[in-house]
Amino acid sequence: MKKIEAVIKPFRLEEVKEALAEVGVEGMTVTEVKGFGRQRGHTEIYRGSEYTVDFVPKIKVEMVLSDERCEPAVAAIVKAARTGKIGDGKVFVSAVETAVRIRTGDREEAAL
Amino acid sequence: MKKIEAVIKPFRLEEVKEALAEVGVEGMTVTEVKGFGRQRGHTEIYRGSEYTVDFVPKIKVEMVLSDERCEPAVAAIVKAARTGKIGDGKVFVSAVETAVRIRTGDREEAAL
Amino acid sequence: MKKIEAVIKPFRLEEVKEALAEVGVEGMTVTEVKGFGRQRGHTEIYRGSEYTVDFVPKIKVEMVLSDERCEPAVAAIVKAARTGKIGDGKVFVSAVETAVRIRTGDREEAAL
Amino acid sequence: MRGFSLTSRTAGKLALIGLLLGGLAPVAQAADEATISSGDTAWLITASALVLFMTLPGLALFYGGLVRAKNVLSVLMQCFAIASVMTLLWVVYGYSVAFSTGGMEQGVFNLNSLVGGVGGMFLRGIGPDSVSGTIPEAVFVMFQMTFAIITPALIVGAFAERMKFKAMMLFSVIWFTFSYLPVCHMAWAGDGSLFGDLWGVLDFAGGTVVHINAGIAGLVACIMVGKRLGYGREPIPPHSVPFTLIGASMLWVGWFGFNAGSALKADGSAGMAMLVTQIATGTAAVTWMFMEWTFRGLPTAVGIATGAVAGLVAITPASGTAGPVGAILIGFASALICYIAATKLKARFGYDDSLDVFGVHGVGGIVGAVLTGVCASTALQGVGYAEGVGMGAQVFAQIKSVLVTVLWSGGVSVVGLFLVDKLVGLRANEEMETIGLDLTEHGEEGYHLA
Amino acid sequence: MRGFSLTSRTAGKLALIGLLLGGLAPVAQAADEATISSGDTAWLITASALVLFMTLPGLALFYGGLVRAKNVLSVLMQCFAIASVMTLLWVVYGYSVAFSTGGMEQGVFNLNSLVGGVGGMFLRGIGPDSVSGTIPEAVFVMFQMTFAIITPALIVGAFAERMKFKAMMLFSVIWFTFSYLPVCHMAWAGDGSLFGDLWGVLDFAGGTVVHINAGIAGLVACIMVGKRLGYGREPIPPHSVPFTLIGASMLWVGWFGFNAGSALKADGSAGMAMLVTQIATGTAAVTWMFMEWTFRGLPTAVGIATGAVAGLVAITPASGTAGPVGAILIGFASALICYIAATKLKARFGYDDSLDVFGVHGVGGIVGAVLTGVCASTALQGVGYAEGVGMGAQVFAQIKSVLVTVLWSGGVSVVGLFLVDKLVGLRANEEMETIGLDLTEHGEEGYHLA
Amino acid sequence: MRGFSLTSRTAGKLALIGLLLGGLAPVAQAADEATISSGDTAWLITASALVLFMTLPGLALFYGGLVRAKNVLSVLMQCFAIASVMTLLWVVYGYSVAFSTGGMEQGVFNLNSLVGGVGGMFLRGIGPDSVSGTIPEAVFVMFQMTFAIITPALIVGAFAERMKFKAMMLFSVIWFTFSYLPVCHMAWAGDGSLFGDLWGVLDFAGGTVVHINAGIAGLVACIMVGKRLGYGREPIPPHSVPFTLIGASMLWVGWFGFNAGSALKADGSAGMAMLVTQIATGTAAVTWMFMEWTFRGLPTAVGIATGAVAGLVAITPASGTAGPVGAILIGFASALICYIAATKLKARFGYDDSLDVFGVHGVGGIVGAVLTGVCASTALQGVGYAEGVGMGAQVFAQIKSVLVTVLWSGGVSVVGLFLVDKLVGLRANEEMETIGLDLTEHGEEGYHLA
Ligand SMILES: Nc1ncnc2c1ncn2[C@@H]1O[C@H](COP(=O)(O)OP(=O)(O)O)[C@@H](O)[C@H]1O
Ligand SMILES: Nc1ncnc2c1ncn2[C@@H]1O[C@H](COP(=O)(O)OP(=O)(O)O)[C@@H](O)[C@H]1O
Ligand SMILES: Nc1ncnc2c1ncn2[C@@H]1O[C@H](COP(=O)(O)OP(=O)(O)O)[C@@H](O)[C@H]1O
Repeated sequence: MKKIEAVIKPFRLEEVKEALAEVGVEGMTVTEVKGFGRQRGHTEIYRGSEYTVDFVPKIKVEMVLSDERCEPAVAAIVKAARTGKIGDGKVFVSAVETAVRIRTGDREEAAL
Repeated sequence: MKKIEAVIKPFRLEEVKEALAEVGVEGMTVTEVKGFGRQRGHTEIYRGSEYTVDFVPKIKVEMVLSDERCEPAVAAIVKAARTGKIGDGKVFVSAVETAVRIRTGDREEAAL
Repeated sequence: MKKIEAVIKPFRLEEVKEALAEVGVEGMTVTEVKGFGRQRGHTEIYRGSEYTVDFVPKIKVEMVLSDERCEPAVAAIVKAARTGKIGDGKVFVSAVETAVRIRTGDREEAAL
Repeated sequence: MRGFSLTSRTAGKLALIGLLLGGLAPVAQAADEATISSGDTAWLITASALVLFMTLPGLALFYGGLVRAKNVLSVLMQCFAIASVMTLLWVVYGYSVAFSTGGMEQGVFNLNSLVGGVGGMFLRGIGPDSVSGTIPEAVFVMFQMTFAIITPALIVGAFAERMKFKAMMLFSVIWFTFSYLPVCHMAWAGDGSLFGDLWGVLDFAGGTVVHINAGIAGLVACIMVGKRLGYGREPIPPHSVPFTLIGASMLWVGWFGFNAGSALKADGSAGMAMLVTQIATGTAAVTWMFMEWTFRGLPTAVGIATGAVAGLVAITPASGTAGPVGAILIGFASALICYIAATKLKARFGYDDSLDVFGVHGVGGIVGAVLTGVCASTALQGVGYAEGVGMGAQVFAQIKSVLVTVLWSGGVSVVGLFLVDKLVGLRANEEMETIGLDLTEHGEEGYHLA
Repeated sequence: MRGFSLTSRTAGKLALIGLLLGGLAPVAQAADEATISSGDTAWLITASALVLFMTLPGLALFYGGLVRAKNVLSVLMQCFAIASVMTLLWVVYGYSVAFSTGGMEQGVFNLNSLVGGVGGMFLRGIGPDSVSGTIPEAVFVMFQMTFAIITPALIVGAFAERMKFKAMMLFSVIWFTFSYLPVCHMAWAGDGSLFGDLWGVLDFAGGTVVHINAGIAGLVACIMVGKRLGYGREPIPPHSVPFTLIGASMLWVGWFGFNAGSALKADGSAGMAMLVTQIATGTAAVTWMFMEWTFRGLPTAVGIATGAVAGLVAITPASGTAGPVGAILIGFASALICYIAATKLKARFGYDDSLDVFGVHGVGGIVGAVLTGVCASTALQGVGYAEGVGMGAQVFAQIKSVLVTVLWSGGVSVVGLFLVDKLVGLRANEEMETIGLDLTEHGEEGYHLA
Repeated sequence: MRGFSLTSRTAGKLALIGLLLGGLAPVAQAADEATISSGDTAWLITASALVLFMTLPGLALFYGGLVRAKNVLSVLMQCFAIASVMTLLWVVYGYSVAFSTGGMEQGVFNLNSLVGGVGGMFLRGIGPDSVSGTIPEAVFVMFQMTFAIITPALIVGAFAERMKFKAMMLFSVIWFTFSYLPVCHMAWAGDGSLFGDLWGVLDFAGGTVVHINAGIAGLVACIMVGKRLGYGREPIPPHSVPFTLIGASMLWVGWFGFNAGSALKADGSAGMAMLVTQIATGTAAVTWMFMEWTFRGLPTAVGIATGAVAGLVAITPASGTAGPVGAILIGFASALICYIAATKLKARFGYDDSLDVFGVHGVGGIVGAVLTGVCASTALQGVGYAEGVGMGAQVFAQIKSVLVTVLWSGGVSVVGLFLVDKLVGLRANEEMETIGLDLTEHGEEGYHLA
């Protein structure tokens, strides 16, 4: 099994979710994160002081899936999340050894 | 070393924490996440518009531990987090290569 | 490629970011998390009731980088995040198989 | 309009105060001449706005901040809905039942000593030129309405985070009708009323009518509805202490309308009511702060705000008769005793009075009602007692009114909740409670901050 | 001060009410004697503070809570900036253009029936001893200023979350000058004014002047500015419903200044205005709640608050002439019709009136304006009609004033927005809208909670 | 009550205004006849409520929003605790020391020109029938109390996020006793007082007494307590700008009580005070907005709110004597100069005045105090000078009072803070500051939103 972690622009979440559904991904976990990268942040002004915030709001989408579903899912994410502008984000894939569904105790692919 | 990531229902956190303590897990990191899966979300109504929120609040618990502690920990989580209803969540296990305790520089098992 | 996950004290983030920049890390993703470990939490009082919060606010910094950059980055984090007091946090390293830059479709090292 | 006279609380209270103040002109006649004072009217309009402000948004925020984020809207909504429904009920029959004086006679006990008639339904006969004392009767109706709104709203703090909205609404209507209106009548309907006239009870702004009345209903309700899931086992911290402090501040400021407004004039009595209200509140807040500092090690924000409210509650019945020193005494005693009620008593008996309605309003109201009898004494800068009445007799009268209110409100609450439970069930089910009432009862979430 | 007389709304309105009330002393003369009533002044100072409170922070919060967190400051800032700029404009020329009576004559239609002159710029000639009716003219200037502030502020709800700050400011200045001031003059400038005098329109506190005027501008603006990105496709939930409820509560409380203040005296008319305001509001809130409960399955917090505002809007023009039963009718009708406007009509025609400025203020204002003609009837506890006027004629006059206001405000809005678009562009670009106006237009974020 | 006369600020100020207004009846006698005006009383009760509202929750929110989330409760708590403690101190000795006139004589300088006696401790002798001018003395005591509350509360903004609660409380008590009370006495105690009588200083509502007094204490305190950890290196953004804007709005609205209330009557002077307050505030807000827009590229919400407060501060001493045009001038100048103080000056000298107490209240207070001398001129629509006094002389008197206040408050602050530092230490330790004062000093967290 593989775990895909995608860091995307927040307003693409809906599209990514739909694209994933189309390739059969039925579960995922989403986290609000802050990204730091090429995309520059913004400047804030409060009376005397002005400062730069380098971190940009991003959404991290995580899902675990069977090996064969991995590449289609990656492709779907890349397509749905792309705007073509700096800061579109990244997709990372790593190996997962075990998965358990808490409710049933099902293991591995059956748990997803 | 292994890393366990468990996505659970928020109100089971206390139980999971206690169950983990019993099997000797002394450290963990917890994140508020939103889950998407079989469990349906809810409908919200604001004047003219009504819409469905598919994402459900969940808690992700992460911990790194030595290989031999892994299975008991997984078992403890599954037991403590289970309510038997859809949406109880998942447990995933993957491999970790290195661990460092920042305060001391201790490495691997000693860092946990 | 490796993924580094560091759990640090929130007020060390700026230092860690700068230290990483010095060893050439140009992208990272940051999450607000709660940590549970040796560092004790705090007590809160609300009228009749008094209770202990075991979870301590932490920041999780994640980055994926090429194998050779990994050790210098770990060292930089450890140095920048250390205060010497309990609760300084941990660094974990694991393997990553694939990386994609969404904007360009670049893969692996080129995506970072 | 037979059986329904305009002479009302104004007359009753003013007569009493007039008696007490002695030297002043015979104000009891004021109700007879139909002259409007623009100054008194200006103040009473403002006072009415202030008392409504206490509920919306004052109380709503004070309570809303103390619950968990998943229930914040349920509390705000309850306050809003009560304010709206009570407005209607007050117009339809409430004002009439509370303040009509038909059948009442000075010094005579009969049914109308307890409750008024329904001759004035829909405010029949009240126009822009109707006068009550020195203010338009429309303003008196409005001012009293704001009291009829806040009192049931106070109760919702006791069963917050678990009672069904529908059940809450039904209970509020029942309790308003059978407990608020009669107790209000007994205290303030004027000649022939049980507390105000027959027993000579001093309740300037609503110790019995508002606070004890609501506090007891809260106690009964939190017991009958049952504890929140996880109560005592897991932390149930306030989701926004700033809201609670904003709410407490608004209660504090609005309370000047409540207490100084109850003079029904912009005069020295109103001025002194305002001043003693401030003094008792400040004293109670400081007292609570030091109690916590001493016994808990830290002074807390929720604590000082609670102390302030305890002081506000306790000075309410006394605000027309106590002086500065009496106010200090009342503020100190109320904070001391409410602190014990909200921390020890509740823990001891294990009821889940979520936001301490009984601990603060019930207990604070009783402390205030009794001490009102003490602090009217000129020895404590008070205005003194009615002729022939001493401190002992006054305190005894106060205690009698407390007991009647406790029993009356308690009885109505038990029966009312029992009926509502049979009809629609009192309590949200476990899943609703776990998810939160905002989503399950109102289809909304308080915040979408990201 | 030639061409600029102190006789103003006071006289016009009081004369009318005087006529209606019949039996009272000939108040029309009041404007001539320069005697200040401290009671009336006390109330009007307070009322002015209350009406400012409606905008800051009332409306700002009501609206601010309904937008997404990334735009909360843009809304608050717009309300703040409008309040500040309108203050200046009011002093420089607004008060003069709205209320100067030069060239006006009772019963005569001429240019000055529509708009006043600029002889009173910079409040020339107004000192601490200037009198208007029974209050200092400074207070009248101030009271009216608060209306001139809230009206353009109401409009910002329609184009929230997407209009440029600069464009919003320019449009507000234009609209204020060419729509608010004339409509205000027509309604309230006294003898010779189109609505108030020539047509005998009843608009006690601003149904046409404030609500219809702003509501129509909002409708035009939201259409011309265009829909928000993602409107209809993705959820745009309120970021803080508690803020919206606090804001609604403050509007409610402040509205007593608006309506009861419009009596310009602390008298029975003010008192009744307060009471009917409360009654209509409570009724509308309850009505909206039950509509939602019935048709949506759940009563919502945003819903009950919206209902309350709809009731407040609709009772505004009627608050000086309707009685309790009329208020119930107006409250019920306004909630019913606004509910349909804000849910069905908007969905049907697909305009993105973000915070329902048209649906609540426009529609509610029209409902209220028309029903004002009905509820003045003594059969509904109203104060009755002017001599020789029947319900039909009155309703017809009301409708005429509604139509003029709709056309006038609509016309000014179309032209104004067209010009502003040419000058600076109406709308923030896509990136700004996506990131949010707080950061891109004001360099700030609403919250840093972590 | 020997050595303690009821004649107080009322008399002093009214005499002056009476002199200035010339034509009016000799109001100086008003204090002698014990007749209460219900209109004046209605307004002053309301005004007192408004001024308390400025502190709770106005100032608390304005400040609370500007600090980080981890310190929000510490700020709210400080405002609450100061309000409570000052209430008690005011009753026990404050009112007496500030307003007793024993030993004072018109035109004569002696110790009692600087400070009053303690003959009126515990408000001895003040009952519901005590009169001050045309209002009950209880109301005057209350009104002045609200000033005595807000002034020390203003200071806490300077050392926010780092001073110990215990140290803050001790310092507040010392500073209140030795700086607030004397300066208040010098300005407002009537015949024989240094500023008000001997120097003929115009300070209608507290430029010296409140704003300069507090502003200087803030400057001294923030320097002596030291900078926040990370100040200048890491961002310290406001945690809730909406709170700050709500707070600023409440300050704005409440300020009408402050300024128009200071007329101590509901008359033309009060009305004009309200109007000029509004004008100066609007002007200052607009000015600040355009300054930022020009020099920073964007107009900010925190900026416009700060501008409004600067205008409110600066018009305060002038509100009884300036006219509309003067108000525009004062509003413009104060925003301009405070903008420079809060952005450039602070950066230049590197002190960490967390919430710009000195930059806004100190500097704005000085600008206002000086310009009060200018804008009283009839050439600027002002009420004119006392006989024989020209603009130069008046401005000179104003400057003298500023200097005395600066030195007095500065001296008391230095000594007070030094003592408190020795006694309990001024500053929270590093760990407490890092974790936040809410948890470490009060055992609470502001928010539990999840
Ligand atoms: N090496 C990395 N490891 C983890 N996350 C990264 C890394 N580099 C970038 N990111 C995440 O991806 C986001 C987008 O990266 P950025 O460099 O801004 O643009 P782009 O994706 O177009 O190259 C960042 O905000 C950050 O959250
Ligand atoms: N494939 C997956 N990868 C990662 N997280 C998942 C996956 N499937 C489900 N989850 C997480 O587990 C939660 C529960 O899953 P769900 O399908 O609702 O119920 P159940 O766990 O009972 O099967 C989801 O809300 C989501 O957070
Ligand atoms: N086994 C673990 N797995 C994952 N995270 C851990 C683990 N142990 C500790 N942590 C994280 O590291 C933080 C610091 O650990 P703690 O035991 O408090 O102090 P120290 O790092 O000094 O040993 C914890 O708050 C938690 O977030």
